[in-house]
Amino acid sequence: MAEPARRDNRRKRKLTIAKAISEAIAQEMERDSGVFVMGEDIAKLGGVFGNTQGLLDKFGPERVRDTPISETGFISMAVGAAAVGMRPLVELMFVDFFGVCMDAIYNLAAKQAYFSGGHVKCPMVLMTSVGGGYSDAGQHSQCLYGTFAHLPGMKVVIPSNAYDAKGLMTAAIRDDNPVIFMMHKNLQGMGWLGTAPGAIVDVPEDAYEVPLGKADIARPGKDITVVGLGATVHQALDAAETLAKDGIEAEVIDLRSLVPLDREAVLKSVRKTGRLLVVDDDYHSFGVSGEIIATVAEAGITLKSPPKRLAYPDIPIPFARPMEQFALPNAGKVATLIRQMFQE
Amino acid sequence: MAEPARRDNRRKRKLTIAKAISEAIAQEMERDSGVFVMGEDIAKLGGVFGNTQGLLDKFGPERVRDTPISETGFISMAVGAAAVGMRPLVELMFVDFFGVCMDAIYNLAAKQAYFSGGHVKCPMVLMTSVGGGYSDAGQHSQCLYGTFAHLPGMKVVIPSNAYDAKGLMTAAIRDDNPVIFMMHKNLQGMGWLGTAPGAIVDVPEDAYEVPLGKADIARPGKDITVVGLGATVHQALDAAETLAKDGIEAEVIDLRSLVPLDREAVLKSVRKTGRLLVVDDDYHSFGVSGEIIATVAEAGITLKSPPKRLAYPDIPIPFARPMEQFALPNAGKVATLIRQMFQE
Amino acid sequence: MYSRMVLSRGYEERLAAAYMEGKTPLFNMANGPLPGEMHLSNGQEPCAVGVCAHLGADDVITATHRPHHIAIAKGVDLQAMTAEIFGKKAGLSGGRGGHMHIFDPKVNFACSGIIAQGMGPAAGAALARKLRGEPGVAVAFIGEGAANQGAFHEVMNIAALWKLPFVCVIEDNAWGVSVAKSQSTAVARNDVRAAAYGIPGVYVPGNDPYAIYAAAGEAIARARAGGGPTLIEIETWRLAGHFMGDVEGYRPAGEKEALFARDPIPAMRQRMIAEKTATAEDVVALEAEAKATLDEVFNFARAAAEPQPEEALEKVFV
Amino acid sequence: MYSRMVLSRGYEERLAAAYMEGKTPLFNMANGPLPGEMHLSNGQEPCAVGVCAHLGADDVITATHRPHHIAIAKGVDLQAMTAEIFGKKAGLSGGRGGHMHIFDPKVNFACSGIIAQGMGPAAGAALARKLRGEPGVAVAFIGEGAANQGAFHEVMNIAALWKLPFVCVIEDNAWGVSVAKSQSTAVARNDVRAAAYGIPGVYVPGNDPYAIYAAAGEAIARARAGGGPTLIEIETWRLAGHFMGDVEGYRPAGEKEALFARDPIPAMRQRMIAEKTATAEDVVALEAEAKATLDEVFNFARAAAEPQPEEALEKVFV
Ligand SMILES: Cc1ncc(C[n+]2csc(CCOP(=O)(O)OP(=O)(O)O)c2C)c(N)n1
Ligand SMILES: Cc1ncc(C[n+]2csc(CCOP(=O)(O)OP(=O)(O)O)c2C)c(N)n1
Ligand SMILES: [Mg+2]
Ligand SMILES: [Mg+2]
Repeated sequence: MAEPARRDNRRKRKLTIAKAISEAIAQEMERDSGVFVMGEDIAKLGGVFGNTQGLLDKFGPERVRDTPISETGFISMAVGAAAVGMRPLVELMFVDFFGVCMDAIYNLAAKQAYFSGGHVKCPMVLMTSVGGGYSDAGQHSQCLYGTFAHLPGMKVVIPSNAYDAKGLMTAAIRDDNPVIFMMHKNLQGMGWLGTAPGAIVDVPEDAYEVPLGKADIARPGKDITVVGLGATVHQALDAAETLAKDGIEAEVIDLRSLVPLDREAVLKSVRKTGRLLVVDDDYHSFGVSGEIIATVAEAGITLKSPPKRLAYPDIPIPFARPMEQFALPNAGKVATLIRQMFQE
Repeated sequence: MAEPARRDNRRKRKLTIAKAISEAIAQEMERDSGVFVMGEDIAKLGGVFGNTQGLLDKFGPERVRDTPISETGFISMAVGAAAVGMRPLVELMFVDFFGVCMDAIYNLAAKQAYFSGGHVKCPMVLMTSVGGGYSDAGQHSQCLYGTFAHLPGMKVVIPSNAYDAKGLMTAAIRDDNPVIFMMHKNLQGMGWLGTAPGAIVDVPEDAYEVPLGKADIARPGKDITVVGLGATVHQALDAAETLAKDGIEAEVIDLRSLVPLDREAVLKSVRKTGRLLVVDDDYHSFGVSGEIIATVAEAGITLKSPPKRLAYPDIPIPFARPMEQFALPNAGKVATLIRQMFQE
Repeated sequence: MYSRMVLSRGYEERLAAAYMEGKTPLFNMANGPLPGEMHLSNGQEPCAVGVCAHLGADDVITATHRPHHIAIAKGVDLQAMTAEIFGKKAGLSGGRGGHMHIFDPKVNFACSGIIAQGMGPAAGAALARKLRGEPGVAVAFIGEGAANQGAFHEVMNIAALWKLPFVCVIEDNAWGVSVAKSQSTAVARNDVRAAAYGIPGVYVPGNDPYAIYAAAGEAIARARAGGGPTLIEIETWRLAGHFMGDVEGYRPAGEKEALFARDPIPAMRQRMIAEKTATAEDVVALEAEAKATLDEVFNFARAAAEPQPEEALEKVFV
Repeated sequence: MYSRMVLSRGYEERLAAAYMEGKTPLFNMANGPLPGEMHLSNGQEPCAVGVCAHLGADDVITATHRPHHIAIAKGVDLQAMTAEIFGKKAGLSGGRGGHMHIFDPKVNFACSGIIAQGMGPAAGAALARKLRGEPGVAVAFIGEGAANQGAFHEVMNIAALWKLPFVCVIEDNAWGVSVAKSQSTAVARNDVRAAAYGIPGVYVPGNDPYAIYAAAGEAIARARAGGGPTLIEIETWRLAGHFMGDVEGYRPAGEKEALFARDPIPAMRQRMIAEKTATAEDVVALEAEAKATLDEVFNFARAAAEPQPEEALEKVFV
């Protein structure tokens, strides 16, 4: 199914990412009886971050299953169910908890197709929440994009707005491969957490797919390429707005997925602008920001100034607000850094 | 303690990495009664990769403890023991098993110091084996360097030879921080696995430290910087040998540790040579190779040709020899790639 | 025990009030002097005091995301802990940890935000004591939901195998966030799981500080004597939501009212007076003392300085 | 059952011989037609045949790093499996998996190299059968060492809670590599751990195919009838080293000789003949048939083509 009409041509109905996701899941559950959902607090509560709201009432407790706090257990069970033809969705409440169940994800789900020579598939979606900024400290605020994207066999998707979220989720559920679907808490649209306004956008009611692996030019520009994902897309857009007043036209690229990674979109943009800044709220080293910069360097594109990154420093995430805010990227820091790049 | 005499000045006594490690541990166990060892098959068997050979006989079953197959259990116990002043070493038999116990490593051990404001330390060494090349397939052959180096709070050490192994291990045990000590199976010196001859070198009998975080210039050269770690150092050295006959003098840098990362050593070398190749048998994307290239790109060094990397492709590790060997880096591929870079 | 229970209850009442500052009319977890998640333990005080009454500073405790009552019962420095929860430089960790990461090495207390994560560190501390030939036991507190996490099983087995001076205390408040125990646990009571490790298992019903004190005393004495671990499950009541902001739509109607009617603090007060282990005046005096302590503690925490932003970069390595 | 046991034993004898090609005089695991680790199951055949005799192709099995006997009992395509172990293109996975990653979806067989990893996939398949209202049970085979891994506990609890058509079979061969059961497990027998999940637990001593058949039959019937999971532990014997190349210095003197004296295959042969369920001629015929099958299988696998190197890049995503 092709990507539907352009954004400006959408039926007007603003949704949060949480609502968009639960709608996508509900539509796929209606369409395919093999789709079912498991996770902690996803049934009666509708998910701590609202991704499964309303599903229990619609589909009942057989297909919408609250689980014990046994992530290895229910995720590896999802792999087994997928192996015999089901299409499970599972929720890992916070990505920070991956450490108790990573084997089921990276060694089991991600390798089932390969180990079986393609004869046993793993059409599973693992939803998880990422990101901080609201003082939830070091075991509840991480992004860990690089951790998942580094390991082969799973697709890694990070939506930045509700339109993409619905279309990417629909594509993810229909994909025959395991997909890690990472939703940023700053964008989710839960009442009890702040939400970047740009994440709440018009969303078509009918099911549609946004293809996995195609980056989005969130804002076109000619002077510098700013690559972001999830929450940092909005920081980049806000900074671009500010900089436009100074005559700097930033092109903002929303990666939308890390696996597959749309390297071409980045290269094409940087070839045009001659400048690159990567904004990432995951840890600085050995992650997304390094990979994007390396991709451009390998391509041998001559840049007008050295590429830069604004990423989360290599420190655990501190609780106290002044420390956490100091460590996080934001629009102001993006703008400042870009101005510096134009002075170099 | 300073690094002792230069290599050529060492007392002549060639050891394998396995022997060098077990000697380092034994010396520290003698020196400090707080040092003890836990892991699967590390006592009676002396470790599947020989790191703890002889320790049970010398120190008895209280301080050299075979554990159940409960990695989360014994690694998190080590953290608790470290918190009250012990200096545990634990062994994760293959790094591929990190998925069953990563929480204890990255969320517990690595963050104990930070969460406690530095008041509770975690002087723990986690030894593990990495790498393939002998057809052990996709759950027993991974390197996962990037996975560990990406997450803050733990040092990550990868020795390429027995001299470094002993000195780095001594430093790791004495360090007040958690250290992940990754030993490559191709270098370990076990009779039942092939070993790169360059890994077996002279090792002083007395205890000494090789500081964590200082890269080594394994071979000086002026024409290109080749960055490797663990097994790929030897591939780079072999390639450099070949290329020297063609008049290309490669400088080979052995990173020795990823955290701390000696970016300065890399930059200094690349400033001199103007060319960069990274050789890594960990997965290609979002890992070590990208980080090194990005570091050089950010520094704005003008290169004579675009930087390159030779890394393990983003695929699970296949069993069959032709497929695995196709995917792995080796000296021949390094030499070919370097020749290409000189033709660009 | 009673005074610690009262102190803990009063402590959380003030914390709850401070937490809501800046969060009304619109509740946004990021706002106010106490941002982030806040898990209260009111109703669960008997578990903490009944166990900790048997422990000294050298004994080790690991607690959970719901740590205040246990920290207070263990004697954690209340000023420094409160400053930590307020994210101040004078906090136990200089504001790096917050309410889920309370570390006070002086009294060997730690907690964490990952379910069942404290099992290993407690057992490891017990192993350390054993290796060094030191006295001292270690107690891991977990919730009933945590007993279904792999770490619980692995550590129980090792602790039993090595006969460590270790006790696992399960606070069964019947809920893991919105999931009832019957929806998460294949057995009605986790004490039966002791059989899987060949160790004693005890179930303490009724959220009763006296019964908890007795059961914990036996287990801790056994651990001290080299008799190995015990698994204790305590019936207790979560009077609050899972965290502040939880609207608790999942609770059956009337459940909370019934629990409040059985609040263990008034119950203990009555019993003490009935059994004449304390007079009404004693109780009033205790309560006044708690209030004075809390005044001091909260004044300190509020007045304390914020950390410098750049301090975020320190203490990653030591 | 006997014929599968004989087939499995003969299969591994040939595998072992092929494995040693190119590995003498110096044993290097990387060499020969069968590189990598090789875990043999000789001695454990009764567990496989006793359980699988109750299963059809729709029933699901997950096995471990020591999978051959179970694969053979489950009816995995022997040619394609052997080609896989030889790393050939005609292998079940085109040579990508090797001996620890045998997948044959036609008979719903899978295995893996991570301890206890198969628990979840088997229970998940059981859940799928239940959700779809299909018949079919799922059996996870694990070693006694694996019963101390967190995944074991988590999956047992969920399977019991949801009353899944699931059976966990523990092959207790007394060793996890070099670590004896008594050094790894706080209880003498893992069947007692069934109490932790409120399900039946059964221990089958003696490595006896008849007793295993009976116990498994009951458990599988219960699972099929909606009665939920069973935990079965079977006493069995690892006649080989942990993997080929293991010198087994950790075994007490005489242990292996004693085990070989109780080899279950001659024992079953004797019993069949004694009980007149087979004649000596039947047995000879069975053995000849096994030999003929194996000739064909190994000839096929050896003659099969190697994969193209670039095929390594395929099937990461499907
Ligand atoms: C490994 C892990 N999974 C999930 C969570 C999210 N979580 C936090 S508290 C909680 C419920 C815990 O229930 P219980 O153990 O009974 O403790 P209680 O909250 O009742 O004190 C959950 C699921 C977590 N912190 N860690
Ligand atoms: C999570 C994990 N830890 C450790 C290992 C290494 N390992 C492979 S087999 C084995 C022993 C397994 O013992 P058991 O479960 O009894 O099975 P057996 O080998 O006796 O068949 C170990 C420790 C592994 N593969 N996975
Ligand atoms: Mg609870
Ligand atoms: Mg075994």
